[in-house]
Amino acid sequence: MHHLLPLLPAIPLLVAAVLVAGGRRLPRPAAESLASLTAAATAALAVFLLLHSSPPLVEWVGGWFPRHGESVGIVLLGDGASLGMAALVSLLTLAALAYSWHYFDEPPRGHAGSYPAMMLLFQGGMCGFALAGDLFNAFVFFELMGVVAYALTGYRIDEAKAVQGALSFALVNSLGAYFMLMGIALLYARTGELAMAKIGQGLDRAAGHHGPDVLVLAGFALFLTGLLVKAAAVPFQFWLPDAHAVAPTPVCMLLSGVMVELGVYGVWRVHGLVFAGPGGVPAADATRVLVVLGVLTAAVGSVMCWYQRHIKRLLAFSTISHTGLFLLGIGVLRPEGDVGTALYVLGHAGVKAALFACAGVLLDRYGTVDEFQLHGRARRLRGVGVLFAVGALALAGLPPFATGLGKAVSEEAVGGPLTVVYVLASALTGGAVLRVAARVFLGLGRRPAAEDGQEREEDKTSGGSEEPETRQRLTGVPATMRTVPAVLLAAALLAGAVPGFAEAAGHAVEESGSPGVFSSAHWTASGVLLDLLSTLLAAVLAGVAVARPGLLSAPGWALPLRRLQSGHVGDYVAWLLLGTALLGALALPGVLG
Amino acid sequence: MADAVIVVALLAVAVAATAAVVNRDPARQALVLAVLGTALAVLFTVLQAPDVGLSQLAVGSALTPLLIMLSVRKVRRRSAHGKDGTQ
Amino acid sequence: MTPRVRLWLVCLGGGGLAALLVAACLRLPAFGGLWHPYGDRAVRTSLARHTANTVASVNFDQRAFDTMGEMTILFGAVLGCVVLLRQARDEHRDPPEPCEVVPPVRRYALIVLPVALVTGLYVIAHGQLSPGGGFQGGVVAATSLHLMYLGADYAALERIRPVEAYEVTDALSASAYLLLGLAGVLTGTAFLANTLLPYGTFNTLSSGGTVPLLNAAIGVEVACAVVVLLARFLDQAVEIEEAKGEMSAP
Amino acid sequence: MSSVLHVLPYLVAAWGFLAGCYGLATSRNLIHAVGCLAGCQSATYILLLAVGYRDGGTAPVFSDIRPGSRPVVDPVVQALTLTDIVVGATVTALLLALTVQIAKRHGTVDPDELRELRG
Repeated sequence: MHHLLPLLPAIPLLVAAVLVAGGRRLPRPAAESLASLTAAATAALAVFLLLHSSPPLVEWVGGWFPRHGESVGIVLLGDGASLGMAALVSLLTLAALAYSWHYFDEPPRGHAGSYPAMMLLFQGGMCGFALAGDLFNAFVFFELMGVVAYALTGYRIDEAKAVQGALSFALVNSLGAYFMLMGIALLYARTGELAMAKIGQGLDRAAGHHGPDVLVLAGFALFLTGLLVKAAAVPFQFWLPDAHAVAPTPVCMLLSGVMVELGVYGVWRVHGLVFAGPGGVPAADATRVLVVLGVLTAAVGSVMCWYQRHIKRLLAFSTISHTGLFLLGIGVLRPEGDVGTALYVLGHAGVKAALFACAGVLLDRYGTVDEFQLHGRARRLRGVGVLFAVGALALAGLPPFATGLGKAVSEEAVGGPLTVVYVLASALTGGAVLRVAARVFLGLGRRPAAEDGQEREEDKTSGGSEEPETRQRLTGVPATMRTVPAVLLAAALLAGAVPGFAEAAGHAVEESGSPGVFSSAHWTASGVLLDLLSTLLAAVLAGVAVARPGLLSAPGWALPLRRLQSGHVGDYVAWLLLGTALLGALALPGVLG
Repeated sequence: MADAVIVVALLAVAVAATAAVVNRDPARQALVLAVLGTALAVLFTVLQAPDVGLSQLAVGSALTPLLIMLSVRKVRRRSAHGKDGTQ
Repeated sequence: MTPRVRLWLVCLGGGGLAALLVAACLRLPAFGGLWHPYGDRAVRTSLARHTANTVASVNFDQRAFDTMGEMTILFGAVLGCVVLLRQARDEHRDPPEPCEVVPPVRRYALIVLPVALVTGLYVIAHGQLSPGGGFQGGVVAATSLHLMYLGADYAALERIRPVEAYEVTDALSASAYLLLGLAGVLTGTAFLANTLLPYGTFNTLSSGGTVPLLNAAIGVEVACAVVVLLARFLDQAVEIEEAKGEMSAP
Repeated sequence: MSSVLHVLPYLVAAWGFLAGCYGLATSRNLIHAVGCLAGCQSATYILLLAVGYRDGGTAPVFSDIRPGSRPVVDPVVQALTLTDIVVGATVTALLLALTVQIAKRHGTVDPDELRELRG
């Protein structure tokens, strides 16, 4: 059984190579069907392995099983969490491929297979990263998913914004990956091992009774920098809105739905296996790092989300905000937090991908994703409007969506004042999306003036003058583009509503995560109430914004925050350096003490 | 003796790396990067890593500078035509 | 952000990072230390598998999965470059005129070309026994092929380089590597397991089981990938023109 | 001398890394920024190989030495560095491809003049 683990990355990669080799001859529908079939087959394999992952599967690639506890090979971990992520990746890739069935103008001449091949490479990279139990192997797959994602983001080379966003994305993420590699080199020097679990043991042995030293701290800060860049935590988050706003919509579904979350997953995995022991970073310090960054990320993301008018950019900021909540959830280092975050990630993937899919329909129909320009124009798209509004409510945590369940379980895990962060962040982001739905699909409120008081035009990115991504204005919205978001939302709903699913997911994650006993994940009265509260708050915010736009327009203090998002790659690198220093400073007390 | 060679190679790499950053003109930077690649190849050989030295020589001192040169040429050529800068 | 503020930010963040890095460097085991547990294991394993070049053994046997990822990165990046550097809607091709190359470029090319070509042939011929292998040989061979353009003429280069064929070969050799890996699973051992072939006599060309095969697949993949990569950049630098009509000879 | 040598390679790697980051943050030309990133990455090679060096060791290739006759340096870091070099070259190529497109669409490669994506 465990021998099948390497196939999860290998199959998509193989079919991608075949597609490129034969892409010249294959007609486009054949290439896309083959790609969809592959994604579906990988998803089936991942789910099959997931059902057999108790006890967790372990595979040493090439048959290098350890002798006397030592191996020279690469280990893959097939536990509930990693296989769950691989299954999520594959299913979302399938959804994105189905959605892009009628998408895109002519493929590059003679390269009909190149777009589906790149999607499969992306899928393979993400699956490989999810399974990696070896630090360097994780770096390799981290780079693979990065490289393909940069190219996919810049896919529409005719668009000025697309290539710029892709370059910011590529530069910042590549630099983050090199930070990660420096961290790997430091940890290898200390422990002489590369498998995560072995490094953890090595650190514990080396530390003895003295506890961790500054080398461990540096390794921690450097490695986490790479992962947090991918996860778009503040202050590493600047690349994300630039990239997500310009990437082709099906790609956005993958970027926002699962790639960013893989960064969070990586933090969880590496902390659990490498830094959780007595020779690693003390729990109090790890919690401080993750909670501080999580709160900052949630706050910055949701405030910025509220003040966007470019719909895809708005959704991108809401992803940042939710990443903050995920970091918070794993940051408390308790099994409830892990389980809650896992459910939240699942639900968020479905909901966010569905929202991006709806935004893609708008872009296709009207050639713009600007909230102001679209005001009231999409009244005819009733079905899409309903999906968009439902997605907004789910984002705010409406029960029984999986987002609501994940939020409720996480809230219970973090407890105390941090609960407020969950409620406010999901209310603000959900409210912002709901506001867009009310204005665009219902035409509620007065049409917002193009100029908005003290804001200067150059301080914001409008969504106008976007080129539609589809071949020609399609005469009707194709069935695939409507079905995919509906299916995704239904999946997010079922994941939260079907009795037993949450328990099973919780059990799968628990087995691979923070030690501790945890009863099970289920709806509680307080959780439902808090979810309803945030949904209500979102509705109120959206209502006020539509009825009395003046009340909630950008206050003076939000403007500097928005100016930080300058689109200048040098600024982003400067923030990245500062972020690494911040990581080191936040974890420093554990080393000194 | 081996130590002295290592120190010299290390210092050469440090100087070349600094020069690559300080040279703000990309065409010249490409040449400096080629020098850096060669210095690294020497260092790696001294560090008993001939495999790595060889690929560093191929990639660092030939392929990467070549790609940069080609990009510089493309960018320069289009700005030489002026005008059509903005869409 | 003004450049001044950015510089302050860089100083602050870079200072913190520098402190972190230097403090960590001082705690690292002294340079040249004797303790390399993984390395020693890798050497023993390599000898047990009759592979003379331990680095090749690590790359194509013990950690062949990393190499699979690395190869795919190269493959994906080449695919990405092909897509990104395609001819856009508002561009057209202009047959290049023989034009002057900047003197330092030409000098650079003329110096590097023979050196690179000889090195490439040497490396390819020696395979996995001595330093070098498919990867190094592939890059060197492909690069030196392209230096021909700088030394001679673009048309001469295009004749020896049908890009489509290289693209297909690139993809096929990538699939070959993956299929060799899958063969392990199909024969009942593990993915990329080196158990398909006998390990042969130490220090001969056929030693090391599947190592020479994987090495060859990588060699072909890398050579084709680099050729395609350079071809796309040359295309941009030499042939593709934008905005019709306003071109005149430079 | 020798005590300096015990950390010098690591410090050179750290210096190269920081210099690259500085260049990347303050660059006025995207092609130059990509070059700085390549410089940054060279630092990771130096660190990896320095970590694997062994005093008096020779290259881990046994075609011309008898196995066990001399100590060898760590082959694993060399394999990692090889992988890393490929990754670096391909990332550089991809970044340059994007830069070429930016030059076409924006008419400039100065990040100070790219002012489209804000707020």
